[in-house]
Amino acid sequence: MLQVGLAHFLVVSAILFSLGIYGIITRKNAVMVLMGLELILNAANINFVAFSKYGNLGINGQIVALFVIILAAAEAAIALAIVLNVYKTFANVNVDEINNLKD
Amino acid sequence: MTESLFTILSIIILFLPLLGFAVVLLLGKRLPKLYLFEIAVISITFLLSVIVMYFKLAYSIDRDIIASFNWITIGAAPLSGVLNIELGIKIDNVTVIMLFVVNLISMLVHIFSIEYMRGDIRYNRYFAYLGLFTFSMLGIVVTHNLLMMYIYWELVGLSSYLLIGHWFEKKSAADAAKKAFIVNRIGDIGMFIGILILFTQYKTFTFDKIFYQISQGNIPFNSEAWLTATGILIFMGAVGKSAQFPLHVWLPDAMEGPTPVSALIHAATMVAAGVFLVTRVFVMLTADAMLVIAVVGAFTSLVAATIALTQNDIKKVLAYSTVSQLGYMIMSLGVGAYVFAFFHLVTHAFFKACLFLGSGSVIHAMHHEQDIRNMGGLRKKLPLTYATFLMSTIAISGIPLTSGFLSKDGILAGTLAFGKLTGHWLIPIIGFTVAAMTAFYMFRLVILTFHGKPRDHHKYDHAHESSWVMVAPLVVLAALSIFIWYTPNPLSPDAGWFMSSWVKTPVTVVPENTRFEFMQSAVQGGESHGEIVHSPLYTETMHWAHYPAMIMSIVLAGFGILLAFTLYQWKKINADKIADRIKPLYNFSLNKWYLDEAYDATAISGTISLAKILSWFDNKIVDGAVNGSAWLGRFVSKISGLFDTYVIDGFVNFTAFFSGFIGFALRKIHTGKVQTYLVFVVFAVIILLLFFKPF
Amino acid sequence: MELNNLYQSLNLILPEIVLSISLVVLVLADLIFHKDKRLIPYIAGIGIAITGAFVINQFNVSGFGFQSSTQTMRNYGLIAVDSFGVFFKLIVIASSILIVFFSSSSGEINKIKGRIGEYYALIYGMILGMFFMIIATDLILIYLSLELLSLSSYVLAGFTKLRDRNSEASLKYLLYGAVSSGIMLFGISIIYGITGSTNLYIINSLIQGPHINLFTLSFSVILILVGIGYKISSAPFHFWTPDVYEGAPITITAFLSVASKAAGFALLIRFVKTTFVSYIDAEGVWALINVFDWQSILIAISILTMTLGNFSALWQNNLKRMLAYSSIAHAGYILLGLVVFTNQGLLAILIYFVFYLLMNLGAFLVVMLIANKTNSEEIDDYDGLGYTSPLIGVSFAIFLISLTGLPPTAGFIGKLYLFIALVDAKMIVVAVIALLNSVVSLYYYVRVLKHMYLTKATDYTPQIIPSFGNKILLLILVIPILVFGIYFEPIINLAKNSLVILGL
Amino acid sequence: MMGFPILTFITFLPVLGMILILFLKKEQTNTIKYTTLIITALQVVLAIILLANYNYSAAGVYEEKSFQFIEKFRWIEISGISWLGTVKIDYFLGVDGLSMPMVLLTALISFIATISSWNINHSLKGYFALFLLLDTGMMGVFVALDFFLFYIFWELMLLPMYFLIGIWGGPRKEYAAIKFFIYTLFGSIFILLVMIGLYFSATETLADGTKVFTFNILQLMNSSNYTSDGLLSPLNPNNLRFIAYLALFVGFAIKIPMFPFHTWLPDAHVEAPTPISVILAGVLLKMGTYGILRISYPIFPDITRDLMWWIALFGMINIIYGAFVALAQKDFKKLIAYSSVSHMGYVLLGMASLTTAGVNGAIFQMFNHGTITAMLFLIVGVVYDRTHTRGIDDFGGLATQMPAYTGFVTVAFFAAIGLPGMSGFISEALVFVGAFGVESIRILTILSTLGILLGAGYMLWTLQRIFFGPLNGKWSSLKDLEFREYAMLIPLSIIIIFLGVYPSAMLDIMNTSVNSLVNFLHTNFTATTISGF
Repeated sequence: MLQVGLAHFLVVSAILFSLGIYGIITRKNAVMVLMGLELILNAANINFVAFSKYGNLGINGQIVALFVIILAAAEAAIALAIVLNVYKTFANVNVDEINNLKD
Repeated sequence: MTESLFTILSIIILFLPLLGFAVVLLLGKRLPKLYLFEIAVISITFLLSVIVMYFKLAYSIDRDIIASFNWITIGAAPLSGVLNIELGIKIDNVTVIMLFVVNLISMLVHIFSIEYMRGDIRYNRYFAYLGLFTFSMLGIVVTHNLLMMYIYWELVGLSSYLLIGHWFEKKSAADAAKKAFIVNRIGDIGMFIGILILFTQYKTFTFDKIFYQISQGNIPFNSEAWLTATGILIFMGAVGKSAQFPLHVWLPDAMEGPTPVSALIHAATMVAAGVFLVTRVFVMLTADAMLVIAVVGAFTSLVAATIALTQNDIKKVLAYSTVSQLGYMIMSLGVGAYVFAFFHLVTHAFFKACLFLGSGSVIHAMHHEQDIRNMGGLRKKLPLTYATFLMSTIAISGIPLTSGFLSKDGILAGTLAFGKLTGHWLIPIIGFTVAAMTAFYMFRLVILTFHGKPRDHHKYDHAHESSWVMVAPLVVLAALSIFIWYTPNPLSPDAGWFMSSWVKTPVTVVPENTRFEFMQSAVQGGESHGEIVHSPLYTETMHWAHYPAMIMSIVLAGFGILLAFTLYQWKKINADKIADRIKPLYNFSLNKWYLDEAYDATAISGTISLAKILSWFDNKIVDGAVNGSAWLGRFVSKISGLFDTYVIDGFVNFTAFFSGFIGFALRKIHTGKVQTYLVFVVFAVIILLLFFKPF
Repeated sequence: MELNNLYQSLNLILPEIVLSISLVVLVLADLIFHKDKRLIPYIAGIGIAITGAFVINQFNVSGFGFQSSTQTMRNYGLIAVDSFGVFFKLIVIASSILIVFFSSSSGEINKIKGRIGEYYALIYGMILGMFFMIIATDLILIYLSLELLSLSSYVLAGFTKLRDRNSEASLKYLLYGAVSSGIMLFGISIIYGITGSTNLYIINSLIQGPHINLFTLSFSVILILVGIGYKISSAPFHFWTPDVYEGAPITITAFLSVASKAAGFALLIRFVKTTFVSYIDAEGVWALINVFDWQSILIAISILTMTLGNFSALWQNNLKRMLAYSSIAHAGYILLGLVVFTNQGLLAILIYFVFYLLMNLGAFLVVMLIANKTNSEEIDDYDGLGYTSPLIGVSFAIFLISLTGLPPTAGFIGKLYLFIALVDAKMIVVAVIALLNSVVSLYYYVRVLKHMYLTKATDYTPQIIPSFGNKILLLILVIPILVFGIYFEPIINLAKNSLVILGL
Repeated sequence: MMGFPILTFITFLPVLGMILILFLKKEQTNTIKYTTLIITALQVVLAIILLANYNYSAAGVYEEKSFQFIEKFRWIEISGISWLGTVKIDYFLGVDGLSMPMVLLTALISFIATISSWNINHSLKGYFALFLLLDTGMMGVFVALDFFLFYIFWELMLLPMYFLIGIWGGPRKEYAAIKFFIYTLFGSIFILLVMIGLYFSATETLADGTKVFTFNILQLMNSSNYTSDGLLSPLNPNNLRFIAYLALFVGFAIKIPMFPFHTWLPDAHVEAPTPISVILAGVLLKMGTYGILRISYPIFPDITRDLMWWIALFGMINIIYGAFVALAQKDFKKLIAYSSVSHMGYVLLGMASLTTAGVNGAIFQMFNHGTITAMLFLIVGVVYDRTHTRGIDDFGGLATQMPAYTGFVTVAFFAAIGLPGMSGFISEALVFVGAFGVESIRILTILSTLGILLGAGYMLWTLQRIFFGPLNGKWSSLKDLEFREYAMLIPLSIIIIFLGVYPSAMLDIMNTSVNSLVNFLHTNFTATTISGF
């Protein structure tokens, strides 16, 4: 029987982080990029909770995770508002097509 | 006459012409008659110099008058000590004689010019420049130190520049002026370095102090070779001013100036300055240096004489004759015949001035015709000019009863003795050859100009004798070509006052082992005014040389004259045919040994090319590194032979270009796509991790 | 005990509390005066001014706040109030007040008068974020304050919605910022795992122990550096800067370039100083704990930042974009003060920030005034402006010369102190590189002068006559630059008294 | 007299004028011009007062008490930072024999340049305001004795110069101006670095006995003031004095300008308006050599002694290279610009000798080059104003048309050639005398004499091409000099000739100081003086 330990959580978190980065870099749609961002934040959350649990560090880590979740929500709200604004302006939300500002 | 009076008078003599210059230059435009002021000034100067000479020679013949003051004082530093730069004057016999000669000729030239230059657009300015020139020349004569000598040396250069270029509208005149100045500067650099050596060693420019130190065995950098070098370097100044080979090329060109100017500066004064300089430093010349000087002088006299043989411009013949005679003087100094050199300087000044002024008279009469092939028969039209001209020609050819005979004979005897004593026989051989050639080309000139039939009738018909203002100077100068002024014995100058009491060979101060053996001497009299006591050997040899030299010079001169008459007067032999027969030699002579062409092809064009190359280098390379791309383009075009444009600015510009290029390249990574930026972030993290691993 | 602690801690965050109250007042006022919003800027300004008064009042206060009683180890807190923090807060306050003034005369902002209340509320949000960033000593508080600052600025970057580029700037800022802070959070989570704490002081004492996995630590520190680097826009995390600066309203650009950057630097300095320095010797040299090669990494980043900034600025034709690159380059210079790890370097940073505030805001003010009239920030539109608008031209010239760092302007003194710090630390090569960089920077600054003065004015050259208030504003910025360029004693004395970073 | 802060006045008078001008209206062109003229004239008067009260036997150089007209008070003082000690910057002005000639020169040239500025025809207000600011910068450099103050003044003149060339210059003015600006800034960053390095290497003992780091140039010259571990302290075995010297030298060399850093000069000269060329050649170039004499030499005598051959080498290259390049120029102004390169080479050569004669000659040459080249540029300006061309080959025969002008040209040209009777000769001769006396650089000196020849070559060639020969028909209606031009050229000619005849008038001013400097260079910072610490 596989014993689930700290290492497993960390692996999952690392995979999530990498997927997040991958998503951010490859997705064209701004919303999908934001999804990638959520993956990164959640990877961090998993770390916090896992360390907190397995490192006998009290509940600090878990509280941090809560903070992050709330913050992610706030960020998502603002982000979607901005994306909406962009959609109004450019009629699309493809991040690689919004490149008027450059050298 | 007290010393201070001498001093004051000399200073007045020196500065009067400068006053004339300043006044005439500044006010000349307003007052057209102002040139008379200059003439008055120069006449007074002349009178004063006669007084000074008289009192000096009559009453204090053995005593030199020296007056000096500190001009610049700097120093008290470890390496240099206190440096006092003195200015001062030294009045000795040589000086007073020179004062007389310079002022006399200057005055005569002034007078001559009144008529000759009449109608010139810059009439007053011409006289102003003459004043400046006289001032400069007098400065050289009276100075007691090398620095002041150099200062006036350069001022002579300046005034000759102004005088030669008087008719600057003519390109040839402007060219000649520039050439004179620059060629002189080449010699001056040598002289300047020589002065630097002396100053570095002795911390003074004053002749007597330097000579005293040398006589005490203190020689530059403790090396006899340096002493020799110093002598030769200072002599280089004379090479330039006295138009010695290879720097003689300026003098013939300088004939572009007004003819009286030629008489003044190219016969009597400026060119004599070089000889005068060598007489001043004579005592510090080593045997090697003297040999060099003798050889240069001899060679110059030969070169110039050969060129003079074929020239057709009346002034060019005289110019080369001057060069040749200067070579004589230099040679004479080189062989140790100091007194004869100076003697020749004086006699030559008079008869050559007479010749130049005479030629001026001819040119004036012929309405600025200078080619002797277009003259002829002028004897009848210009009797006085002819007479004086002939007198001077006889003198320069070295016919007895003339001053020229006395001085020239002495020089030849000196060379002969030198040849016997040292084995350098070539020098006397050249000396005698040149004597013959001189007689030949001078009579060729006289015959072609004054004898025979007129070849240009139109001009001949309009020719007439010049007014007395022009003729009087000729007469005075011609008269001075007669022996009687110098010695009662027409065959030997030794008995004359000039040789026996006025001018004496000074004691050499160089270390014993660097002198010629025959110059071994003991000091008699004062330090600076001792009298050389030649070794018995030298005295004997001089004695031995006297009559052979005299006879030979008379014979050779006679031969030259005869040849001239045969060829040009009686036309027994067709001169043109001979010329054709020896065409290459003839052309070589006619074209002045192709020296000008050689200089043009080497030194001048070399300098200009180097200048152009460096300029290109400056633009393209030094500055070009900033304008790099452009530089590359031009570099390629340069290779393909289109390098008419520009290199140093290149480096600077290349840098600028390079900076700009970086900026430009950086724009490429700034795509405006936010994902690209984030990729960079990820890469940055990875790179940082790789490079900044923990310790 | 707990309550007492809390009370004391609240005392320490009085400015922040005042600011929050002002925020509430502002929002209420916005709701009350929803017809006529003329009063809003005044309220905003007064709020900031009062906060400023409280900040000044804090000058001699120092202490830790919000200690946790459960901690077994030495008892530091979430925040540390010290003179260093106060100094940076003053920088923020000063720039905020100026931004309020800027905003009231900015053409862009005046077009969105209806939403002016939100605008100032968001600025308050930024200020609050910055304040906490400056005093935070706990990674979580750092993250939270960073997010607070960021979220407000994302919105502000695209707030005016007048042009396409506003939205674009907003979006780019959002994505870049969010990702950076996400990465930073991941780094924080790892550090938490290694040390078991998020408190900087505790981390500091832990990493001096032997059982630290250095690779993991470096990894996490680099991830955190991404977040901070983004905030101070140092290379290679600067890419957002030019785009956002160009796209955002000028007032916000100016605010970001000074206040936000100052807060970022305060954060970076405090983070490095409290976490990685074991002690400070009598000479003022900081002894780094041997776990992470901060010096090399910062030198590399600093040189890279200034070089990239300067060279990229060379060919920019948009003034805001050029100033963006210029501010990147200045971040590079300021980092130099940190890399020497001495109090002397810290002093240089503080001094530099004062002068940077004056000259950079000044430059943006001029750009704004010109843009108000011409609606353009293109360099070609500046041709001949020096002749038609002398005051603007001369002031701009002085700002730019000061940015270059030529005497007798304050910018020179700022640079001088940086180089003094470098030479004192015997980092000559770095100093030479920095100086060469400032030669490069001369080119693009002078390029503006070239357009303003070396091109003749034509009939189409606009004439810009600033309003009386703007003239005063310009003079407020110009005169200190010249005065401090010659007599800089007061600033040095101020900075000298602000060197205390609590800890150890 | 001593109570009156005359140096402050002479330095900041132009700033006062600038402020006055800024309050004038743009249209009051004559008032602006006359204000400037009066200000610069007052400066000349002050300079003459200075000269009248000047003590010829006070040395200065490294000894504070023998400096004259000292004004010294604390400018910046920050105390109590433990790891820094006291930060102390003095406002410290004073003159000695090294700076006095330069002060005179600056006052004179500024005055002449003001007259020459009379026909500037647009944006007068800006022009004269910047002009006066530039004046202050130049004057300040020559009177400052605190390195920091020196540097401030040094940089102060960059910006006005940029604008003066860039706005009122010729066709390629923008290129020339930015090139000048960047080039000189590039040089001055090295000066800045060395300044900071020195600051940390030497201390000054205050009246109360405490030791503080110092920017005081005189204190930096005292080898016993150096700390044992200072970066640039001779006591530190790993010191960087050599590199610092090179850096400082490059900084100053760019201003001189020394090959290969000279290429900004032809561009700047050619594009600048005449008065600015005059200032540039007359005063600015001297700041480089003055800086070397005032700062590099006495603070680093050890390195100076080691490097004298190299300095002489570059002097020689400057002389010969500049002359050759001048020879190839077709633009009158560019030719004069390169002749400046050549003439500044003499200054370098003289300085390199480290002898009294050489250094006296160098400073005297600085002064003379200032007057002579100013005159040359004025001359170019005269003909350019009339014809709007500077191509040497475009002219010909102007002597007939403009005799008075040609007279002044002849004076200036021959002065530049180094004709005796004019000031240039004395200084060049002293330089050669000094340099030749030093065995190690004798060969270089001999090579340098080639410059005398080449100088005559390009000058006379130019004289001939422009003024002699037949008159080019195009120019048959040119007017000769007018009153204003006489007013500029006559004083300069008089000074040139006066100093050529009576050089002691100037040499006596500098002699005592130069002696002191040369002594100092040979005896200080040697192994013995340092180990005595």
